Amino acid sequence: MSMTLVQVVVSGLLLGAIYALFSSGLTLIWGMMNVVNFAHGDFVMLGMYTAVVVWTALGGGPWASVPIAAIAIASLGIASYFLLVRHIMRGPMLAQILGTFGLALFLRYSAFNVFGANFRTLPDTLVGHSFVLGGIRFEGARVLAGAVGLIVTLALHFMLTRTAIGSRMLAVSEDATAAQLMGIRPQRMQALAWGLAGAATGIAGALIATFFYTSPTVGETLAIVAFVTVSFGGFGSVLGALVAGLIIGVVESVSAFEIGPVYKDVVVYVLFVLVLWFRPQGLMGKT
Amino acid sequence: MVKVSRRTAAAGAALLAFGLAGSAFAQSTVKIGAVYPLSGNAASAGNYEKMAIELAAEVVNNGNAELARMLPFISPTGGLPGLKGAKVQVVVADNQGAPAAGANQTLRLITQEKVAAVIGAYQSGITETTSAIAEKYGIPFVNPESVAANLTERGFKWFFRVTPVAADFAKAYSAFLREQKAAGKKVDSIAIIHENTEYGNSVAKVIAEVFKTDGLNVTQNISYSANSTDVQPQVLQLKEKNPDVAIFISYTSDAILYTKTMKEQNWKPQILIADDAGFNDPKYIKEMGSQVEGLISRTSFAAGKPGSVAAIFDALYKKKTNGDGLEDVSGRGLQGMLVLLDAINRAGSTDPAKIQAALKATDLKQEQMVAGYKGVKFDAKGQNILASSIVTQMRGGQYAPVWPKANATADLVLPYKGW
Amino acid sequence: MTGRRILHLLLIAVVLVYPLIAADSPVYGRLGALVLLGAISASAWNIVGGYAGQVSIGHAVFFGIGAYASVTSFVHLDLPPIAGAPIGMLLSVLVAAAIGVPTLRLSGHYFSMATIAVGELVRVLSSTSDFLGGAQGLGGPAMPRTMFDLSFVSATPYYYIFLAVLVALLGLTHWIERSRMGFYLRAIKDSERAARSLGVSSGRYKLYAFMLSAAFTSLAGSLYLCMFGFIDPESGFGILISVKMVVMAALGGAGQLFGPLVGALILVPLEELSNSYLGGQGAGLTFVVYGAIIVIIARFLPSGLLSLLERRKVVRRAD
Amino acid sequence: MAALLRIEHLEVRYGDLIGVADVSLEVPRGAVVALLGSNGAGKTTTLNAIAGIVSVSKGAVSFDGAGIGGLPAHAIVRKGLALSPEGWRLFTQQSVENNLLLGATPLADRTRIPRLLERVYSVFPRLAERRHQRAGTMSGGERQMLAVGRALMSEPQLLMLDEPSLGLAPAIVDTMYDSFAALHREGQTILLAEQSVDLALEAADYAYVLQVGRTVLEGPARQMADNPDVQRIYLGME
Repeated sequence: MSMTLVQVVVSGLLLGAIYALFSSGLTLIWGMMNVVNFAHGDFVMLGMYTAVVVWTALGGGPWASVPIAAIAIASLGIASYFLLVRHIMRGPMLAQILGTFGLALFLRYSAFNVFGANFRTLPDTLVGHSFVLGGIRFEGARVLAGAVGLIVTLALHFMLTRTAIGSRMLAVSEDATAAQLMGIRPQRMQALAWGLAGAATGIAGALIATFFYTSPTVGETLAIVAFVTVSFGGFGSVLGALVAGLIIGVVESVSAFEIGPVYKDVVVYVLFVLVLWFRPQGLMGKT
Repeated sequence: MVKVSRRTAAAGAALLAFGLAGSAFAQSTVKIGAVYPLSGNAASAGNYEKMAIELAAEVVNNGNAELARMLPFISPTGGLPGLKGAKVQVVVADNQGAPAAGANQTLRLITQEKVAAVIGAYQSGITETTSAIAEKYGIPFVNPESVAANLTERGFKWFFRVTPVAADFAKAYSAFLREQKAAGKKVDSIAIIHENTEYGNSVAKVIAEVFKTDGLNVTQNISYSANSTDVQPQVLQLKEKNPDVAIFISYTSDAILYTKTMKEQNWKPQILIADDAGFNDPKYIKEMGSQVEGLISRTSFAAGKPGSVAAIFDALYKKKTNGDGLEDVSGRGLQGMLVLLDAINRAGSTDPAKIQAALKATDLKQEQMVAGYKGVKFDAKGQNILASSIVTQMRGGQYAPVWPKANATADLVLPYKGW
Repeated sequence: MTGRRILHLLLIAVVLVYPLIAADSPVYGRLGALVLLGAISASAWNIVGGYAGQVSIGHAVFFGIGAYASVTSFVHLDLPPIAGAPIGMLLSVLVAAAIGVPTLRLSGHYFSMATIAVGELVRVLSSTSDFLGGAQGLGGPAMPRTMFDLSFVSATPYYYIFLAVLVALLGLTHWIERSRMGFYLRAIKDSERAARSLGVSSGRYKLYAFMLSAAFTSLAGSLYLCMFGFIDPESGFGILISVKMVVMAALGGAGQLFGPLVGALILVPLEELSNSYLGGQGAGLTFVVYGAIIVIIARFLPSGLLSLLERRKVVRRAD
Repeated sequence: MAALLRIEHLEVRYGDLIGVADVSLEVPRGAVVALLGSNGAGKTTTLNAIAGIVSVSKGAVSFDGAGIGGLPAHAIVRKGLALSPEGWRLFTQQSVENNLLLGATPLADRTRIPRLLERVYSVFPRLAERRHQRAGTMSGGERQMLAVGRALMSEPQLLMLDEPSLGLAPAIVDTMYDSFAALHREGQTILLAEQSVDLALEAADYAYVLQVGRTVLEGPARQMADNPDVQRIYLGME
C-alpha cells in the first residue's frame, strides 16, 4: 500500500467517525421510537449555524460553540417531540414522513430567511491547522470532530446499555405499556431521547462547521448520508452506526481515489443494498 | 366522493379569487419578468442576480447624470427616455432551481403579470424550459448567464443570450496558458477538476476539446459531485500526480472544500485556475480569499477605471448590498438587464415584437459595458458575438484583471502562492 | 339522496369544464393540469405505498425512466416523445421487478431506505450517461412539429389528456381495491405475517403492486416530459420527486382511492401560489409556509385529510 | 381485615365493545384473592384496568382508601400495585437482571434494591443463575418467574398476577404456586387471575367468579371448591 493510499484510508476513517457522529442522533430516535426524522439533516444544519453565530458574532471558539449548539439542538429536539412527534407517532408510518418532511422544509427555509442563502465558513483557528504524524497528514478540525464522534457514539452506546436511564429508554422502545407498569413515563423517556439525539446532533453540527461550509441546504446532503449510515448499521444500534460510518467513510475515500469521485456514491449505495440483501436488519440491528 | 369534490370546488374558487386580486398591474410602467433560483441550492447566486437586476431598474427609474452620458437609456432625471420617462418594474419570480417551476412562473409572468420581456434563468436547464414558454407566447427572453451550447441552436426567434459560452472560456484559457508556456512556464501536465452537474460537465468537456486541438496536455480529468461531503481523495489524487496546472470548475460549496482541503494536504500546483462560479462568490472571496493568493480566475466583470460604467455600477451595487461588489454572476446579470433596457428604450414601446426587433439591432460598445465584453451584438441565433472573458488573479483578498494585457490593472504573478 | 346525485353530477361537470372556467387565465388552466399530473403520479405511488403499505421513497426512478424514455425517443429516434411512453412503462415494470425482488423483502423503514438508495444510485448513474445527456439533461422538440409532439401553448389539451389517464388509473385502482388482489394487499398491509399464515403469497402480490405502480409512475414521467420538454437527472430522478409523491398521497390519505387526488388538490396549488406570491422576495418564505402547513396537517390529521370525512361519518352513525 | 383494594361496578369499554360490564370485588390486606373465569370472562381486562393500562369507563377503584381510577399506569404502580401482565411483556432485549432492576423503578429508596434482588433470587433461584442472560432467550417457565420477580421488585402492597400457570409444564406450575404460598406466608397481598380453578382455590383465601364481564359468584375459597355452581358456570356445564 502506497503512503498516499494509507493517507486515503486514514482520511476515510476520520470521515467515517464524523458520519457516525451526525448519524448517532438519528439512530437513537429511530431505534427508540421507530420514527425516521426526515428533518435530521436540518437539525445538523441548525447546529452548524448555532456554531457560526456563537463563533463569529459572539466571539466564542469551539469551547463555547459546541456546548451551546448541543443545548440549542437538544431544546429543538424536545420541542419537536412535544409539539409534533408525540402526535404523529400514533398515526401510520407515513404521517412521520409527512410531518418530519414538513418540519425539514420549515426549518431549512426559516434558516434561509434568517441567515440568507449564502455559504458561510468559520475562520481558521487553532483547530484548523494540520499536522503530520508518521508521514500522514491530519487536520486538527477533522481529528477533533472524529475523536468527539467516537466519544459521543461510544458514550451513547454505553449510556443505553450500561445505565439505569438507558435501560429505561430501551424498555420504552420495546414495550411502552409494560414500561408504564414499571412506573416509567414513556413520554419523558421519549422526550429525553429527542433531547439526547438533539444534543449529539448539535455537537456534530458545531464540529462539522469547523471544517465544512454552512448553508441552509447543507442538511440535505448530510441527511442522505445519515440515512444510509443508520440503516446500514441497523436501527437503534449506536454501535452499528459507528461501524457503518467507518466502513462507509473508508469505502467512499478509497473508491473516490481509485475509481473516481463520481462513482463513490454508486459504490456505497450498491454496498448498502447488498448488506440489506444479506442482512435485512442492517449490520448490528436486532431482528 | 361528494364531499371531496365540494371541498375542491370551494378551494378552487378561493384560489381563483386570490389569483385575480394579485394580477392587478399598473399601466404606466414597463414590466419585466425575472426568473431566478431564489431558493434551493443555487439560491445564493440567484439572489445576487436579483439584486443586480433590481439595481439596473432603480438606476433607470431614479436617473443618473453620470451614466446618462454613456448609456442612452438612462436619463439624468429618471425614467426611460424612449418611453416618455416610463418607469421600469421588475417582477421577480423564484424558479426554485427546478425546470418545471421555472416554466410555470414564466407563464405567470407573461400571462398574469403581462410583462413585456423576461430575463433569466441562471441554470441552463431552467433557461431551456422558461425560454420555451416565452417563445410560445412570443415574448422576448434575454439570457444573461447560461452557458450550454444548445440553447442558441433551437431555432428560437425570441431568445437572446448575452454571455459568452463555454467554448469562449476554453479558448481564453488555452490562449492564456500557451502564452505562459511561450514565456517559459511549465505547463506540461494539466488537471481538470469539475463538478458533475450541467455547468461543470459542459465547461470541462469543452475545455478538454479545445486544449486537445491546441496541443495542451490534459493528464487528469476528475469529475465529482458538487454536494460532496469530502474531497480529500481527489486532492490526494492531485497531490500524487502533481500536475503543473490545475483547473477547477466548481460551485461555492465545493470551492470552499477544495480550498480547505488543499491547504490541509499542503498541495499547490504552479498555476491554479478556477473557472469563475464558486470561486467568484463574494462570500467565498471574503472568507477564503486570503487562502488562495495568486489564484487565477475567469470573470466577465472587472470594475475597470474610475468613472467607467462598470465602476459606477460596482459602487452602486456595493451600496445596495452593504459591501458585496459586483462579480461575474451579478455583473453578467446586470449586463443582461441593461441590454434589455436598452432595447426597450430604442423600441419606444412595450410591444414584444418591437422589443424583439430592437434586441436584434442591439449594438452596444465596449465602453458601455458593465461586463468585460467587447460589446453586445446578436447573431441570427441570438448569441452575443462580442462576448468575451477576462483573466483575473487573486491579489490580497480580491481579484485584479491580469490578462489580456489591454484590460489588465495588475501584473501576473506566478507561481501560485496559496495561503 | 337525489340531492347528492345532483351534487355528484355537478362536480363531474365542473371537473369536465374546468378549462373553460379557467380559460381567461392560462395560469389557472395550467394549475388544473398540474394538479392532475401530480394526482397521477401520487395515485400510481398509492398502489404500492398506500394499498400495500410499502413506503417507497424511490419512485422517482420510474418517473425518470418515463421522462427519459420519452425524451430519448425524440432525441435518438426522432419520434414524438409520447411514443416513448410505452417503452418507459415496459422498462419501468422490468426495473420494478429487478428492484422489488431484493427490496420488498425488507420491512418498514428498511424498505424505504433501500428505495432511497436505489433512487440516488440511478440519479448518479444517469448523470454520467452520455446517452441520457449526462448532467445537462435532454430537451424535447423545441417547437412542435406535429400534433403528436403534444406540445401545446394552451394547458387545455394537457388537462384532458391527464384527466383521461387519471380516470383510467383510478378506475383500475378501484377495480383492484375490490378484487382478490385488493383483499390480499390490505391483508399484507395490516399484518404481513398474518397474511402469509392465511396462505397469501405476500411477496408476489407486493411485487405485482410495485410493478403496476411503476408503470403508471413512468407514464406520469412521460406526460411531464411532453408538457415541459426538458429533463435532467435532478428533475427526473431527484429524491424530491419521490418525496413529493409520498407527501401528496399521505396528505390526502394513503390507501384511499381519492387520497392522492385530494393531496394534489391541496399541495400543487399551495406550492404554485405560495411560490407566485412569496417566492419573488427570495427570502425562502414559500417553503416556510409550505412546510408549516404540511406539519400542521400531519400534526392534527396524521391519517390524511380524508380521515376528516371518515370521522364525520362515524359521528353521524353514532347519532 | 381492612380492604386494601376495593372495586365497585367497574366497566371497561373498547369503543363499542364492552370488555368488562360490572365487576365488584375487594382484596383485604394480607389475603390472596382469586379471580376465576373462563377465557374471555374479563379477568385480564379487570387487572389491566386496575393497573391503569386500559381506562375505566365507569365505576370506582380505590386503593388503600384513595381512588386510583383514571390515574396513568406509571402513577398507579408507584402507589404500591404491581401487575405481572398477561403474556409477561418482558423486555426481551435486556438481561434478566436489567428486567428486575426496571421493576424497581418506582422505589424511592434505591438502597433497598440489593436486598430486593436477593429476595427475588431466593424465591426464584433459576433467575439468579440466568441473571446475565437476555430475557428473550429464556424458557416459558423462566419468563413467568421473571415477570413475577419483576413485579415484586417494586415492593408492592398488592401483587397482581395474570394467569401465572398459562402454558407452563405442570412441574413448573407447582414450583410457581409453592412460591406464591411462600409469599402469602410472608404477608404479601395477592390478586390472582386464573383459569385453573383447582390451583387457584388451593392457593387463595377468597374467590370471585367472572362470567361475561360480571362478578357472578363469590365466597371463601374452601366453600367455592365445593360449590357445584362454580363448576357449572366456569366450565359451561349444565
